[in-house]
Amino acid sequence: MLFTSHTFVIFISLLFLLYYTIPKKYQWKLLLAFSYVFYFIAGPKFLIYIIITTVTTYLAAVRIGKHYRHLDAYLKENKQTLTREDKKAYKSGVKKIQWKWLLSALLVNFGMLFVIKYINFTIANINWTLEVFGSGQGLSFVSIALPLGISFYTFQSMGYMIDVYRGKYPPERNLGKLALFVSFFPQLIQGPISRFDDLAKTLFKEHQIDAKNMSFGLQRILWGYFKKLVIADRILVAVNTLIGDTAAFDGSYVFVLMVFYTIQLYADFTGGIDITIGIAQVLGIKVQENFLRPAFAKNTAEFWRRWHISLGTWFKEYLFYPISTWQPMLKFTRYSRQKFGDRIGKRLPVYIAAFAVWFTTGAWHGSSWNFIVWGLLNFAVLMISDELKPLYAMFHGRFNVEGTFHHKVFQILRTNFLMSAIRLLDCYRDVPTTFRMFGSMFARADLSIFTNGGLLDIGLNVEDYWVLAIALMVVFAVAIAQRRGSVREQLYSKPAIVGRAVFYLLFVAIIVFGAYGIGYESSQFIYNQF
Amino acid sequence: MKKFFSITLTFVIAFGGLGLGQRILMPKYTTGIVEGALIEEYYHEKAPHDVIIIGDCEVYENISPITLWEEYGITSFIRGSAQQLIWQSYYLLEETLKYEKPEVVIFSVLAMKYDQPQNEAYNRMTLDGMRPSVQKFKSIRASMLPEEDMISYVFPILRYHSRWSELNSEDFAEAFKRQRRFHNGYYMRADIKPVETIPEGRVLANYDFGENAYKYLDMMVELCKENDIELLLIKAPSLYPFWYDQWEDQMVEYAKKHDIEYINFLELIEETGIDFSVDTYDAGLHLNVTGAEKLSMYLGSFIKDNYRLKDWRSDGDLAEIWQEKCEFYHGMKALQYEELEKYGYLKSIKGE
Amino acid sequence: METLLEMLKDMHPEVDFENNDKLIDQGILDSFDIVSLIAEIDNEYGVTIPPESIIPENFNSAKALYALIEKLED
Amino acid sequence: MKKILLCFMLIGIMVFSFAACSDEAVDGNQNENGQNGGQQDEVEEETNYEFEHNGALIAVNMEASEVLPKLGEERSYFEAPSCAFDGIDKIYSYGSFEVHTYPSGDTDYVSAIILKDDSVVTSEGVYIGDTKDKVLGTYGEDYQNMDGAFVYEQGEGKLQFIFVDDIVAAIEYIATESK
Repeated sequence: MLFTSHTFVIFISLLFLLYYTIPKKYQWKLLLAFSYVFYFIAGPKFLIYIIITTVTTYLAAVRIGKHYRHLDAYLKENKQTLTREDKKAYKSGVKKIQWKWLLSALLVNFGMLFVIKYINFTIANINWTLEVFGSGQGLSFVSIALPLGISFYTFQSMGYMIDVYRGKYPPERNLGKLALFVSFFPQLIQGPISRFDDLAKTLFKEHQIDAKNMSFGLQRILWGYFKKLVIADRILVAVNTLIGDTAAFDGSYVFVLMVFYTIQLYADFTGGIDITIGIAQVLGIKVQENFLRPAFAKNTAEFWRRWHISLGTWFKEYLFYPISTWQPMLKFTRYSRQKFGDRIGKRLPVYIAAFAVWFTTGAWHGSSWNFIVWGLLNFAVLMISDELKPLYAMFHGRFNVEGTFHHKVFQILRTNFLMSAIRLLDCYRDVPTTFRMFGSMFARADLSIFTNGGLLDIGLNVEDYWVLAIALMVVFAVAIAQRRGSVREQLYSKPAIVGRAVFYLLFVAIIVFGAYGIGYESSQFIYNQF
Repeated sequence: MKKFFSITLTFVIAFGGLGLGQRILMPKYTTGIVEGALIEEYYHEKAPHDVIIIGDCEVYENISPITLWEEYGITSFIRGSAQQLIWQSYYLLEETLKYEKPEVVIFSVLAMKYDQPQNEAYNRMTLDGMRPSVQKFKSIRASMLPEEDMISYVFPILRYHSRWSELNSEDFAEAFKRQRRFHNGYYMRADIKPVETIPEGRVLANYDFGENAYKYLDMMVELCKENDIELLLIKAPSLYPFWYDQWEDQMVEYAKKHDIEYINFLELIEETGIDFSVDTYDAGLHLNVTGAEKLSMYLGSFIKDNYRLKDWRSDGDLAEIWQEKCEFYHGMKALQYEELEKYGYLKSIKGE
Repeated sequence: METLLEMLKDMHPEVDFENNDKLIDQGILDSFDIVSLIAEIDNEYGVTIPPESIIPENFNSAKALYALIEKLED
Repeated sequence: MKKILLCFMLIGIMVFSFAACSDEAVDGNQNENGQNGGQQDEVEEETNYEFEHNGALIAVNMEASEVLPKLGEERSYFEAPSCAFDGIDKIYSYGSFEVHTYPSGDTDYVSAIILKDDSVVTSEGVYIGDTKDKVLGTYGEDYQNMDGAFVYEQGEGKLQFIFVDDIVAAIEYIATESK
């Protein structure tokens, strides 16, 4: 059930109504029920997967928690008699058992994710290698549909597992509450991947109706729909046309596609997250931000601290750090420091860990080579910019332009260009084509398409461009205003009429200018006699 | 108290604004495809009618209520619309019975050939004109195609919002007060285009009308029986789409079985005096005004003989109301003939 | 403590590590620096910092970091 | 301890087998990370059934202006505006067969080709009056039965045979997708 479907709007309105009318102690149970109804509508067959993930996570986490409690009780009980070594030995014994539990839960869940998502991808590659080595008979493909949000809730629950294993917080003993954490429906479609301790603060609490919270939440939902319906879904038509016909639309059209796809992805993704966070806010639940004005990132590293933050932090905490502080890895670093000398030796663990992270990030986005190459390109850019640091320092030493307005603008443009260039892999879904098209952007660049109406035959007419231009200006203005703190707070401080007027204008803009429904197709009364 | 007042005020302005926006954005069918404005005109009628005619273009282009009044004093109204499907006709009739109780109901049977919903554009033209009612809701549900959804009928702005870039002066002028274009549901066309050739009908795999179509025809018969209304089935003298003999047999047999009248004007070309070189404006598909008048002459006498309807021309107030309608009718007829001389085509309808 | 300061110095010479206690919050130390720092600490002090203690409180200032190292040593 | 671990493994295996054999149709590479760019699966271009007449090949959805000149002078021509639309269907009949067209934008496209008598034949050699078995022999079993008519779908159109007591009474090429 997509965010933009009527049924979803009815679904959440019903939820809001019930949420604040039923007795407070049933509120989180209502959320759980709604989340599972949402999941059932998406695909009854998929319930089995989310239930397995929830149950295995619950069992393993509670087991680990039990061992921790035994450990603490044991240590407290014979505090004096035990020497430090005994304590350490006992502790590592317990750790080993807990590790087995963690491992089995990880195996089951990541195994399930791997089988469902990547089985065809691996078969395709096996077949490819078989062909290369001449044995014709390839494996047949397995037809599995992807359960809704499996990558999101699997990562979220595994993050919870590892936190419990690390003793960050005790496990949730109520299976229902854990089930809600795993299946909280707004997060199923586009994330964010929340941390248990962060979400649990408000997810299970009882919430009173709070006018300010409600209106802020609704405003945020509207803002999400504005970006999604007015901008993203409108420009998507042009994006699809440009992708659909690579022969006709190469050269400067590839640049147009880069810009359009970046706008579409930004509007669609941040819009979707706004809706998610807005819904949670109306329910009194605090979901962490997933974007921090990513368009203003001045370098790739900073970009990935502003874009899809929850995924970035997940990989950093549960993959990047563990790999780089892993015993064998540290041994390898010591070895490489003697062999390659201090300077290279020091950076090696970082690059190996980063490589692993970016490879999995790419694979996480989708099970095909273009996503993996997308991840590796990001890694390459990060590594190069890290290596060039001394060069930058030398450059800035000579022309002290560091920190000036023009330099910042240059950095922002450069980062955006780089990111959208790499993102082309997402559009063409095929690595050779992407590189060929990217090349053609320079080889066969002809800027006449901007003057001879070339932009009008990719599915958008002049009015569409006007709407997009104005809508993007509004988004830009809001982004600028956000530097001085939350825009909704500023609105809230003004007299009520202003707030309501903005709310109403946004609502009308979505209804009138939104790209939805049959009416949106270009030839409105399609003459179709058969 | 002041807070309550300001909240209700904002709601009034909010919904008022959206309602106004919706009225402006709805298509007005002022030129080009004018048939979309047919249904809505019924609600402005001041007096009841003895004869209600329902169906598709075979009724609203071939029968002239003004002639029925002038020649026989019969009061009639055509609740027709483009490619009106049989369930839409049925629910329109059911809705009409809320406003008045006619003596005779005439239904054009060509619609029997459509057993399933056909086209979103036609649905919109027939259904958007209806006022909100249970019948409208049922008619929408029976007509909806898979890609359509109920909410865009309840709030048409969800369907027509993207018309914002095509608005013209008529959209604003006729947002509330719609200009009258038809004569008790009759769409006058004075132009002439003689018939040359009519292609024979293609061989069909199955000539039987669908169950869904028969179901609603039975319901129509039942509804008329309950309200002791005389039902008259007709097939207009349109030469295309082709009216197969197998279809004809089914209708004749159906009429006999349910003891209702059935006239096939295709077999009464001489009796009605219709001459296909002058009486049609699109080479045989629809009659023009002269053709419609001839057909109405015959139809009027048939109704007079079979259904003993009162001749209302002597009734003072009715005569006054219909007097104004006749003037409007003859005025438009003269205007159309004038346009034909001056431009060779109906400028007011084409709208270029 | 001196070796730790040296390590930090040659990573970011321009930063005054003695009394700056917002190394993470101000984004001076990013994840790359943290990881290479851990590798060096393991090399110099033979102490491996587990992932769960890679939190802002421990890395915001050189003092806090040194305290962590001592805690892990005993 | 071992027992619990064992049951975990069991769940895992059960899941893998369940996942592997579930017959849900794979709906393309659907990535759900929000980077849901345009989704287009390559539909390979199936060719339409073609009808051949004095050297000219006609198929559904071809542009009328290309096809009609090659067929020579049509015997009769009929315009059929629909109930309300200004778009007009056109029917060109050439005696033994008819070509129907429909407008999309301001160009006309072939919407149907109707064979009228046994003097014309499909490019696969079937004509009106042939037996049902001849049709099955030529076009095979992969057809849909629509009220007794055999419908062979291919490309943007379908080839339809209507039978009267097992003898071909009508042959029609009809476009299923509109331009």
